[in-house]
Amino acid sequence: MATVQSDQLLTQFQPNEITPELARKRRSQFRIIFDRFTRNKVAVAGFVVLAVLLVAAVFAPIITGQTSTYDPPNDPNLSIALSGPIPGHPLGTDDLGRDELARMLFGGRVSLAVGILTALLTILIAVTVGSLAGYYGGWVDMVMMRVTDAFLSVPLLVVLFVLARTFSDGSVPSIVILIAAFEWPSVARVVRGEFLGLKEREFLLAARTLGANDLRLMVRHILPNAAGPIIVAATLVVGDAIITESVLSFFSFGVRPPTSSWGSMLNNSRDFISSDPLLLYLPGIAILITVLCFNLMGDGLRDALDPYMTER
Amino acid sequence: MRRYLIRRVVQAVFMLFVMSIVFFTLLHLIPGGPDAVIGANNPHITPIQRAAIRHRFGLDQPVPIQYLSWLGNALHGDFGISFSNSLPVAQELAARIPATLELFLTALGFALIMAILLGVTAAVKQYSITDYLITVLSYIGISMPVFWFALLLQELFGVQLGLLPVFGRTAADTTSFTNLEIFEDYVVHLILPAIVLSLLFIATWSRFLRSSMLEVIKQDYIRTARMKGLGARQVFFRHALRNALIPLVTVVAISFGGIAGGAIITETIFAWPGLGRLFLVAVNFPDYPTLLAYLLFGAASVIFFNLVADILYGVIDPRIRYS
Amino acid sequence: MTLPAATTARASATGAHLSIEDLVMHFPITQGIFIQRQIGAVRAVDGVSLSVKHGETLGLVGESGSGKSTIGRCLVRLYKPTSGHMYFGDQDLAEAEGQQLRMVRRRIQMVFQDPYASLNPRFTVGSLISEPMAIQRTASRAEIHTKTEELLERVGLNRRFIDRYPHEFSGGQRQRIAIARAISIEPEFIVADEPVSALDVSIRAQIINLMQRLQEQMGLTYLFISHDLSVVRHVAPRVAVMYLGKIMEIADRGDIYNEPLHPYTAALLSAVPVPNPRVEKQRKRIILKGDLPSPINIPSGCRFHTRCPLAQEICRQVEPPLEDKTGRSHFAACHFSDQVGPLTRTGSVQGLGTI
Amino acid sequence: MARLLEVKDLKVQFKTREGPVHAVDGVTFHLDAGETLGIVGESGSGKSVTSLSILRLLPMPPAQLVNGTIIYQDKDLADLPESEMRAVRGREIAMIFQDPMTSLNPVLNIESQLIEPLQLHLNMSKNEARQRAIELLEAVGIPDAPRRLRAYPHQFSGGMRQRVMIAIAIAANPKLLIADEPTTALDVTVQAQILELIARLRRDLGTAVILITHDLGVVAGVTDRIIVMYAGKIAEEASTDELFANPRHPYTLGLLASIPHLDEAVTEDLQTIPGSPPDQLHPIAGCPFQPRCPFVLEKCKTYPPYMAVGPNHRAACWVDVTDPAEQERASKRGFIPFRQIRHGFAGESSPAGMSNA
Repeated sequence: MATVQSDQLLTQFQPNEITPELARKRRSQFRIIFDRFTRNKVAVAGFVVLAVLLVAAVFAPIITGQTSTYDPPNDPNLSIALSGPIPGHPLGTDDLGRDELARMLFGGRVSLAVGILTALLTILIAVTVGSLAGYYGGWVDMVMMRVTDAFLSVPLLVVLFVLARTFSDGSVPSIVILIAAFEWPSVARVVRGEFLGLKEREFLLAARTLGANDLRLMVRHILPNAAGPIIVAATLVVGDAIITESVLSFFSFGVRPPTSSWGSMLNNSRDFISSDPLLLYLPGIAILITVLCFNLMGDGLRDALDPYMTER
Repeated sequence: MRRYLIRRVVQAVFMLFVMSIVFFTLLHLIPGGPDAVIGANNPHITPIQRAAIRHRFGLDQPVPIQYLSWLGNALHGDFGISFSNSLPVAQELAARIPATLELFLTALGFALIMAILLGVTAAVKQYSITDYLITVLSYIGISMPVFWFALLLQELFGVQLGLLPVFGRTAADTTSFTNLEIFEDYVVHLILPAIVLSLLFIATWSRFLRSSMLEVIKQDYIRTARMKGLGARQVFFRHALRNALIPLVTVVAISFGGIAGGAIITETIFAWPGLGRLFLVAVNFPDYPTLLAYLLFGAASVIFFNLVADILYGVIDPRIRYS
Repeated sequence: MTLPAATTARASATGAHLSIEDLVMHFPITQGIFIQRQIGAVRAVDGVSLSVKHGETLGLVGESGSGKSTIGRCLVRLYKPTSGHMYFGDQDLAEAEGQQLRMVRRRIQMVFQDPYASLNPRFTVGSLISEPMAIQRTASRAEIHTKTEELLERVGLNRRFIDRYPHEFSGGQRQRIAIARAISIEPEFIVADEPVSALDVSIRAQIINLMQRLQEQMGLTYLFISHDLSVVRHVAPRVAVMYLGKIMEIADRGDIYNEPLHPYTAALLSAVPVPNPRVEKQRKRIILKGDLPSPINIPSGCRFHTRCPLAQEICRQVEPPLEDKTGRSHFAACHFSDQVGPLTRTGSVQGLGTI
Repeated sequence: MARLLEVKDLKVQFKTREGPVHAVDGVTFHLDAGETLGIVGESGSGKSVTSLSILRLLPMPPAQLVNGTIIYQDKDLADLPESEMRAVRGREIAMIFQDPMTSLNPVLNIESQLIEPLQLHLNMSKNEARQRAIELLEAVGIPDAPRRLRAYPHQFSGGMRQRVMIAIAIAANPKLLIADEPTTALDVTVQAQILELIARLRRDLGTAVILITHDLGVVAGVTDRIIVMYAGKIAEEASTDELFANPRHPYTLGLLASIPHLDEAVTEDLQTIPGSPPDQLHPIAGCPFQPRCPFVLEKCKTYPPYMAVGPNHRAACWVDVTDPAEQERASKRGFIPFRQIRHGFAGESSPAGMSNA
């Protein structure tokens, strides 16, 4: 008697129970993240500025009519050196009379390339090391973390200078490899921490009791939940790498002429601070804005990618 | 706690030992290593002279033997002779340490005071204009290339306004100065480099403290403190700040470890006669014995201050102290 | 380590579906500079034997730190036991590896405590429920969708919810999703680890009823782990009480609740508040002194003696065996089980200071 | 008895991005000196928010006291200046919280946390306070008090920490002790110890107590009067005996029927309350319980007034649930007439220690 009634109750009430979230239109995972990201106006602004900078950097050869990958037009004209803004050269010219706008665009191309490529390489190494160490624990973790510790014990700038002086040929890939070699350990620690935490979560235990193998657990279950911190770390690495590259270039250990980055342009313009301060301001502001935007975007992503969706 | 301490110290020493092998091997095996440098600036060098120099620096031995003899000497405080000026490396480094320490300690002390002030203010006045202003400034501080900031300050305060000296640790000639004037001279020379060096620390630490403070304020024990009837000041400084400072202390300690790399940029731009400049000269030469010593000094300071951070954490946090 | 004759509990287990024998789960505590060596162990499960009959529910009761959840996790092999056997049919779960283990997991499933934590927030409801079928390949791709919709309705959810994410559901609905996932590959045995503890009071009955209905329909066997004695009494005809990694008492529901033969069971029962002021005002409580000892450092003799109101010298020295005290499969591990009845009637309130 | 506390039409909201969450929505109740009041409700019913707003301990923002008065003796706590409020906290009204693991400051030892209210409110010297602190620890049943005074919270078990918390709360002899789910995080045997302690302190000190819990069993033994909250509102209020003997709100009825009772015979099935507790971001117009209620009527779309349904018994429901005709109507929606637990209970099946011997 009682059983019948409550069974009846189950079918009568439950299927129609709609929580407010269920009442809404269905949104995809991407849409939810997008909506949350766009709520952070500052982060969106950062993203927009970065998009503009990226487009400008990508189309730099078309804008300036140059075909080389990284090298700016090299058309010295000493008669208009250090001119300041003049017709045809909206940002003026450098000490050799080359168009500053073109040099800024190509410099940005190099700086952004170094930043983004370094971040990609860093993430690749860090996710591999961090996920294996965090997931398997034990001696795998022990060995990998000791290696990470060793890298973290290195005085960063000192080693970079020494290695840049000896190993690097001043090309973009060599700089990328060099910086990534010392950026990955801290990110690997973040990834490891995420994996360590997530592998004890109940949903992972649940998946394990279903018979899911290690690969499935790591790739399908943990990684998507750890994506937030990893992506955020990546955006921070971009900023870090851009600054590090500029430091290397400023001390002449970075990219070598004719390739130039914002950092090496600053090195170049030091001596003209009084005669044409624009040459010093422009690359510095460009670095500042780019790194700032990456940091702002990273903060926005941090909130948007929170997997537990504590607030809608 | 004692067992833990011993374990950490043993680990640290071992790590330093590994670092020394890595660095030594790296510097001796690279193309353009010590061997190639000899006589690089002297095209007229004879093979006999060359062999003599190699012998003098021990470069005619196999690398492992070289390492062992270097290690033996290093343990006695002898890091070899500089390639550039033939002076003992240890002596060169020691001579430069006071200048770097002076700059570093001033900058870190200043940064700590500023970071606590700014971080706490921002947290107390969360979402106020002051908070936004501090947040914006710390973002800019984090995103700014330090050397560029240094150049701007030099230009503004040194060249345009002529307020502060932009090069060196003291005036060129201080013989006629009174004691007070000497002190003043030190101070004005310190201001710009210290501000530049502290910028990044202030920005990161204040942001760190702000978020750790906001995290602490949400905790149940803060509600307990308010429940007792304590005033806002006591709740904040007695109950919240103590908890928020614990993680900052370790962050600060770790920052000390970055002394070797951190000083390079500032010292170079402000012509500060410290370790960083010595290093830059050595890299450009390249002066391998000095580089090796400097790399190890850098690694040692990172490792040492990480150790200090761990120990401090245990000392400050009773949860760790008693377990 | 020697274990008392707890194995006698097995004697009654004729037609047992699951039979655990001398299960031990110790988590090592290690220390060392370069090489980790073991300096001790958390003795979470310290020699447990029990059995569950086909189609029945065994309730496993205990406070936090008693090891009840560890047993559950050993059964689904989230942990590999330190020693002992877990016979499931003719298969020893403690030994199963690789392909064997995968096959076993098709037959034993688990429902976790917290439906907010046990569902991957990045998965849709459909992919959550169908994951076991995909992994175990019990259904073709085409069948999976239809089966998932059927499962949703079977646990009382609308089939239209298949593409939604867990965060859109209430706690009770999420636990239904978790149950749908557990039954999707038609297991024989379900380990339910505190399945209603994290739910709102008004929701619990829904989930309990659902689980009981599914048991009838599918012939499921449950190990129902809970700290809530009222709930366990409702769902489980046979109940085991754990304390510090060991079973203190195991008996049929009527026996264990009406005539507990272990002072710990009696104390637990007397501590449960009852929603009836008349009963509450007349009740005699057995207030235990002190706290649960650490599972790293388990007391000698009877592990309950440090808190037991009946403890004598012998309890400090001799560990009492888990033995049938009445001839009706009422097992208790106590030297003085005959004194538990009087204790229950008088209660005991430990002396406390006054203001 | 003297009126100690009178809460009138209290409304508390939390500002969120998507609009206000109506956490407490027009709550009115009172408390006499020395009385013990139970507030029962599920998560989100507003019981904890109510208690925290009495001492104004909610974080504001996002919380906001929208309306209502909280008269304590002759002061309205709702708009008392913060400085005067501090003199109430700890001195007049004290509170203990759910999670003893997080409610004590981890970096301060027990002594410094325990002597704070003594120095602050009773102007004791450090030495006097220390002496008193030892007495307090002994009073709450912490052995070896002088030594334990120096210890830090993490060196105590959960039950011991809750004892310390209670010692802190009663340090300045408050007239009202609010206990917000004080045993929810504890094991059942420790829960019994703590409830015993609260009951004893109340007897010895004559303190009024508000006991907040989701567990009907916890309030049954120790309270004089009970308020049942649902969706930020009071559903029913009655003396403890009356509430359990004669529940008049369908929610109370459902709650009592849906939990297994240790003192009753085991039944086949539990009666369920369908659906889930509501989301206070999107409150339902009218009675919040209507989507789950078997007695629901058309007029439930307007919120029912509190109706006196007996001496000291109020319920917010349009329906007389004791009316057999209404029960008959409700049974079509799955309602099972409430089990007659009040008229004695089957002695045979009632567990040990629970029969009226």
